[in-house]
Amino acid sequence: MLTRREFLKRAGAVTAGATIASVSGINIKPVQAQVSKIKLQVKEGRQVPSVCPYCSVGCGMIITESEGKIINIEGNPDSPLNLGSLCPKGAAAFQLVENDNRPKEVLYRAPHSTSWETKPLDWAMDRIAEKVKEDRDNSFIEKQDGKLVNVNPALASLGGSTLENEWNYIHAKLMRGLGVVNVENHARI
Amino acid sequence: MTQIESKKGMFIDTTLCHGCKACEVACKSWNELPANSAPSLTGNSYDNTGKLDGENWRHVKFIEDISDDRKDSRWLFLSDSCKHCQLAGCMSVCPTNAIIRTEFDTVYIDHDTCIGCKYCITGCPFGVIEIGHLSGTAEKCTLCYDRLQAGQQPACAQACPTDSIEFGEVEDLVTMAKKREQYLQSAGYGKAQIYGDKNILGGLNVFYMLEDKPEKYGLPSDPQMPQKTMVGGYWSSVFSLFAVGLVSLLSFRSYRERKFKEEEETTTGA
Amino acid sequence: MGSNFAENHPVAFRFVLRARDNGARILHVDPRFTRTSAMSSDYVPMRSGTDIAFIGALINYVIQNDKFFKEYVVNYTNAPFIVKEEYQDTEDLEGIFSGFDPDKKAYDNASWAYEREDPVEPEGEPANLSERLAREKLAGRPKRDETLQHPRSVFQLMKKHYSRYTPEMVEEICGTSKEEFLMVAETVTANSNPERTTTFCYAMGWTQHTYGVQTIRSGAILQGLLGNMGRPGGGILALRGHANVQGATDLSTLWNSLPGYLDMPAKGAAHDTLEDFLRDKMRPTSFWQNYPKYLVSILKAWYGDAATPANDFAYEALPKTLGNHSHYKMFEEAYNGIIKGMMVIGQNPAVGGQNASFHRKALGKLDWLVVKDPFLIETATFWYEAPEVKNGSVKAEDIGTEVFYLPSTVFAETEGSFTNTSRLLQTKEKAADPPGDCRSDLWFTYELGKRLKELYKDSNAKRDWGFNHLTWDYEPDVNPRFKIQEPSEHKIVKEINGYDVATGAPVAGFGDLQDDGSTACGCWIYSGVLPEESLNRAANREGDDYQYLNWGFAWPANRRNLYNRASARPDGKPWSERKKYIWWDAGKEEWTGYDVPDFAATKAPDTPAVPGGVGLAAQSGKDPFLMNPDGVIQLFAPAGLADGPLPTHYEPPDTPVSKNILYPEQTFSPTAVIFEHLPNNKVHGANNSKYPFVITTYRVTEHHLSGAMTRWLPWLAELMPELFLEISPELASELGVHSKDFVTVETGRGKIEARALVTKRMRPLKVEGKMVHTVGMPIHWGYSGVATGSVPNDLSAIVADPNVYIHSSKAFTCNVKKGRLPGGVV
Amino acid sequence: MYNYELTQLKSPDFPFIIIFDLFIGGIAAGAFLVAVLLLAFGGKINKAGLHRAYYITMALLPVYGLLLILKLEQKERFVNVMWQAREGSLMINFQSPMSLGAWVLNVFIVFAAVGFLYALRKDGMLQFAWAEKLYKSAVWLHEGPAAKVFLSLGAVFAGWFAMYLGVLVTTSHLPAWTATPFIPTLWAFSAVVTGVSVVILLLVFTNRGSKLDDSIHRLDNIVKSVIVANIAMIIVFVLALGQWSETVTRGMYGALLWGGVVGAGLIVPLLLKMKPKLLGQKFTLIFSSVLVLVGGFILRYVVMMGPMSYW
Repeated sequence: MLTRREFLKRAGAVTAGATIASVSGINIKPVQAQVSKIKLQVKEGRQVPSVCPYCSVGCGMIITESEGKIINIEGNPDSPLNLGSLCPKGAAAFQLVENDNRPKEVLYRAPHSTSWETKPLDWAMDRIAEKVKEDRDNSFIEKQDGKLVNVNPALASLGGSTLENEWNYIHAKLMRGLGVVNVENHARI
Repeated sequence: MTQIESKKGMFIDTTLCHGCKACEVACKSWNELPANSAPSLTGNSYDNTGKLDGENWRHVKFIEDISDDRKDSRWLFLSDSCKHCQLAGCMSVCPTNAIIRTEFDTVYIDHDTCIGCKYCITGCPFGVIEIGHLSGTAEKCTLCYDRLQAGQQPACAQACPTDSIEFGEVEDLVTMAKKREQYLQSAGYGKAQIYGDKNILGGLNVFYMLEDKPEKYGLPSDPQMPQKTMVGGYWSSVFSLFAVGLVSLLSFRSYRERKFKEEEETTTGA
Repeated sequence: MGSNFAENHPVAFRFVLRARDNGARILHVDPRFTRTSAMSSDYVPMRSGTDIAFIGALINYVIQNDKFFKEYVVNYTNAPFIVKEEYQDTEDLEGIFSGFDPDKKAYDNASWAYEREDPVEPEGEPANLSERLAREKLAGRPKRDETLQHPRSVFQLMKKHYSRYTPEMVEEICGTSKEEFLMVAETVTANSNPERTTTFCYAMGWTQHTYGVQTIRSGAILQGLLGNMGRPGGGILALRGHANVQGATDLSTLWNSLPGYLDMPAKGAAHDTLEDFLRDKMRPTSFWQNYPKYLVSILKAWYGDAATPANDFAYEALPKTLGNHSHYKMFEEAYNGIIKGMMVIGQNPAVGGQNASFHRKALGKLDWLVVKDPFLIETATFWYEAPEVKNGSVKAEDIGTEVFYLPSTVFAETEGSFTNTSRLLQTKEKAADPPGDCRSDLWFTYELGKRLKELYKDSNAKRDWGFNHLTWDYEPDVNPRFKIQEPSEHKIVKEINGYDVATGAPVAGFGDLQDDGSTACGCWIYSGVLPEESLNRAANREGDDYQYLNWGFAWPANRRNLYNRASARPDGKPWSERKKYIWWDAGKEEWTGYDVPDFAATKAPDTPAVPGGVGLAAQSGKDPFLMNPDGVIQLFAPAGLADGPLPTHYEPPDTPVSKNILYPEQTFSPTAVIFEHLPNNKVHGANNSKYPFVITTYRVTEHHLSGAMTRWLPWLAELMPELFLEISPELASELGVHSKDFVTVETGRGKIEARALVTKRMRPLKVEGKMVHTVGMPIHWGYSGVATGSVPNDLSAIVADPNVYIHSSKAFTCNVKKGRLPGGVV
Repeated sequence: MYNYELTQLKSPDFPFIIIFDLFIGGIAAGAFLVAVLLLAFGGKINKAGLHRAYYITMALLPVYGLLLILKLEQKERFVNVMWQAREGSLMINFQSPMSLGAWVLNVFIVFAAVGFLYALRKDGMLQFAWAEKLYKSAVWLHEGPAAKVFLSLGAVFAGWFAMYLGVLVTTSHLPAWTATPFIPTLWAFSAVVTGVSVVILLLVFTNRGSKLDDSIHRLDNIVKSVIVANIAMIIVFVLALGQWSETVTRGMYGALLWGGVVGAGLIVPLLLKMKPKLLGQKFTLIFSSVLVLVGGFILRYVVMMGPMSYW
């Protein structure tokens, strides 16, 4: 499974064609009949099997990575689900990876502010953990109507249908562990 | 002298195409073609690409063929791109021989030679070529010449979910298409027809199975080489130059006779 | 039917086209002529929201013309079962079933039960907890009448229930002409017999209604009558939308279920102790009899050594649901300030949720919000880019929510596995490190858990006991190739697969799980994915030609076609040579075939059901549907459904017709959940002259749901750049609109603008004597990203189905006018 | 409902420079052609001043070449038209009018240079000693025994050059251009008319002591007859276009074609030339020639831009 040219083929074209007629100075053969050959550069890389993140058909994909950068994404011909083909979304998956619309830092918006600020990742994680603990401690319900319920009503979690099984499992486990009952994902909207 | 090693081509069966545009995106993804920076709705069904040009080397056409009472409603799709013709109009008019016949019998624009004279744009009977904004040279589908050299099939043929775009040796594809045509005609696609066999520009290496006549898809039923009126042009102009030469000489000479007469009258009259 | 296969699952559609070219008939029944209709053999129009009327008429046609698969129906469905006297049908009570409580708007299903023989006492001592509880709940075998003549047999009840669903009624309700309906009926029945099978492919077209679950059940009933269930080329195919919606439902980031479709304990029910809970959930005569084994295994997996028989395996640490916490209830509680903080990971409710403007109001009421997504989606930017902020009606300064936006990786930068729509687990590997501060969601949850463990480590309050004893060790196995390490996928998959507590060795399958705490297993249906320490079957990648059994792992136990025992006759021989799939090999005394048999491997077809037996013993060798009580298809569902044992046609909450022709008193589904008290969430009711046109929302191939993963990609944004409204030329001429003109679409909930796309693919339908126009609009647009536009989901109301609270966005009404919104969507 | 054009034809969007290109090329070719023909077959007439036409051609050809290069997208690669780097051979493609035209241009430049040297010698200007042999050979070619052969060859190449610009446009798929074979003829007639008018202007301004009146009147006579041919040709061209005539006769283009080209550019100068007394001999000549030039330019504009902007 070969992949992305190293550089646009305009720069990479190495001319190697030669026709006998040209040696005599003027190439008088009609253009249609001439055959020429131009060697183009094609870049190879490590091939990583993957699965398409879009719909639920689960098309097999081959991601080609070279020097730590993803350089091409195509269908996986061995996958019996798609036999190497993809739909437009799958075929555009490369732009899901290489896209300058992708923010690279953590953004934070203070209450009532009108603009983002960038913040370090660890700061955000610590603050989120504190907020979770603070809300949980303030509004935890141990008993309701005389029944033991152990519910933390203050936290809600949304999301999951686009994420891996491993995340769904440990996230559901963490939420239940914290007593969160408001856990939902796309399955029902 | 480089020989044609194998005649590669594509057979595009529009009865299997459901207009998903995976081919368009796969082509852009492999060839690193930029997207239209300010796209807008064209209002023509689900086709918002509009036409083939420097950045869109593949364009899926949407043709809504529905009667007013909706009794017979059809939605035809066609994934259009360069046909890699045997008699290539673009190759014939290219003044720098930048458009070459490759060893896979495909038509390829050599971007280091092309001077951007835009002459091949009108040379192509299907309107497939246009100047690429990025490269400043003529651009069109290359049948993934670099992938062919690496022994792969073109990106669009690989991406097509329903194998509507079938890549392979042209002869095998033609036999396959003939078989498919018989099946379709027997299975209720009365007007199914192959478009691009020998009698169209010597045979198109990328040929189609249409569900109706070519005009319905905006394809010329009898495309010609651009040189069809060139000879006429030469003859008419040779004739005209001859006429101009004659006219100017005659008028030149008649002026002289009149001049002599006047001189005689003046000399005799004086 | 109820789906758009070619547009939303284009790659899988290859096999539909291959079938078509092998002579199969493809019928597309849909309100719109879509790319699927273009490729189908026949297209049949219908009014959006009337699926149950259409399928009910098919059921009626099958029964009246005696075209059902008699041997299949008698043996494999509960048609012969006899229902108690107290049961009264909608035909008797003008549109409602017996047991309806008007003010609670809910049913008490006591009157729907079977008439049962008296129970038989099982001998011997119960071997384990599961058996003991099962014996307590054991009731007698349901009475049957194999001749299907008994007036209270399920078959006769159905015959009466659907008697008025005639082709003429279909023409009246659905707007489909009689000939078109009869063509569909004949095609379906002609292709449903031992030699040939028919399959139904459905998606949101069936589910997104206030009677969504019942629509699917109507399909199941029809397929049961036609004998297509469990057979190759038959059954019902759910075309699910997301890459891992199946996995998310299985491993359950859903409010009401624990992993493996076990239920969450609820405050309202008798779930105080573990035993109470297990007794309530026990289904003695079905595979669910093993329920206790799977629940105890989860508790052992979650709480490890702290879960002992003494403390009910830490059952009390589990939170109990206080009521309904589905998506809309969650946003209602957020709006009312009960929920302080919300974590939105990989979802986009600000434009994806129904009545999206309400969602944005609710988000504005939160204390803090975490949004984790590869792009700056609308849910993160609602406070400064939402239309209401742009046109000044809401000021950013007034929104007090503290918003954290954490950039996340995309699929290629993490490993893990997805479960596709046919339950197939496939792993994917990490290709490269994510840029900058982007981290995977796995990393986020694991790090958050570690930090919280740190914060709670020295608290010994009773409420924190559960969390402190949660097992939380997924340290990364360092992969030198990458700089950023991910929590160990192997450790998580091992916990999901389950392991023997003593030895720590992974279990081979859910058959080995015990309810005495000796095994731990995160999700029993996935058990078997990691039979040995080093063999992750989800990573298998050898395809073969037919059922590709060693490509990935399909839960349960790699069975590709569920209930495939039904693909063989009661005596074990295949129904026909052509549709051979699973059969009884008398020589080897076991079931064999092209797939993993969905049956006890060595249970001969003629083994009788053990009288007084529990679990699978209570089912005979010819009962293929293991998970159902008595092992047969539930044509009539005595329990488990909130809106009636048999699907009944009701009109959607917004409907152009004046009344429900079948049941004039019950125009709308009596148990539909209408959120009246939410701000501007009014339904239009019947024949509302202000909103004369039917509108349906849907998806196109080029975009993916709320567009969060496609509208930021230039290659896809240019394919479908702007929001459009598909209008028929007839309606367009009435409104004086041409293609590409701007139109405003208005409902009681919101007003948006879109460009008109005039097409003959949309057609007015004659319903109730008048022409009703249908318009359609894709839902992918929002106010952020490369391709922006109005938010279509601002138009729909939050009304939900009583079973799973799915909304109704496939059929509501609106008004369309020429021209733009006053401010225009900037 | 919008549907796809019959053949989704593309207008090449040649840049606006091509109009100047065609116009200047036409003049250079027309002037040279007529001058050469008259010198060769003019008989005993007074050929004073005719050699001055060579100055025009020699002045305009480099401008034409420059414009030819400017209208390319890859300007620095114009040499590819003659030399093929990839194949390492001379580039000639008989089927491509532009490739053929490039070689015709080269040959035409040689003829123009020879003519130019001859004209310098006749006017005694720039007589460099070292170039003495060159001047002698130029004179020999013009007045020696082979003069007729050399001059007629020059005429052929000049005619071919004027014509190739038209054939270039005819060998395409833009319906209006390829529907008729008459565009090369249009260009040729217009080339002669504009070329000769420029020669007339040059002679009028350098006519001291009315030595050149005779030549001027003869050239004026040629212009009159070719104008008639030009008008006829335009009418034939538009009729032959048939359904595609709309591309050149719609809206502004129609006004420019009939009003600008035929009217102001051809008929008015013809009438003025018929009645020189009306505005005075000298002024009529100058004014009518300028009108002809303007008409020629507008003709190029209409026939090129009309069809291209039709889609």
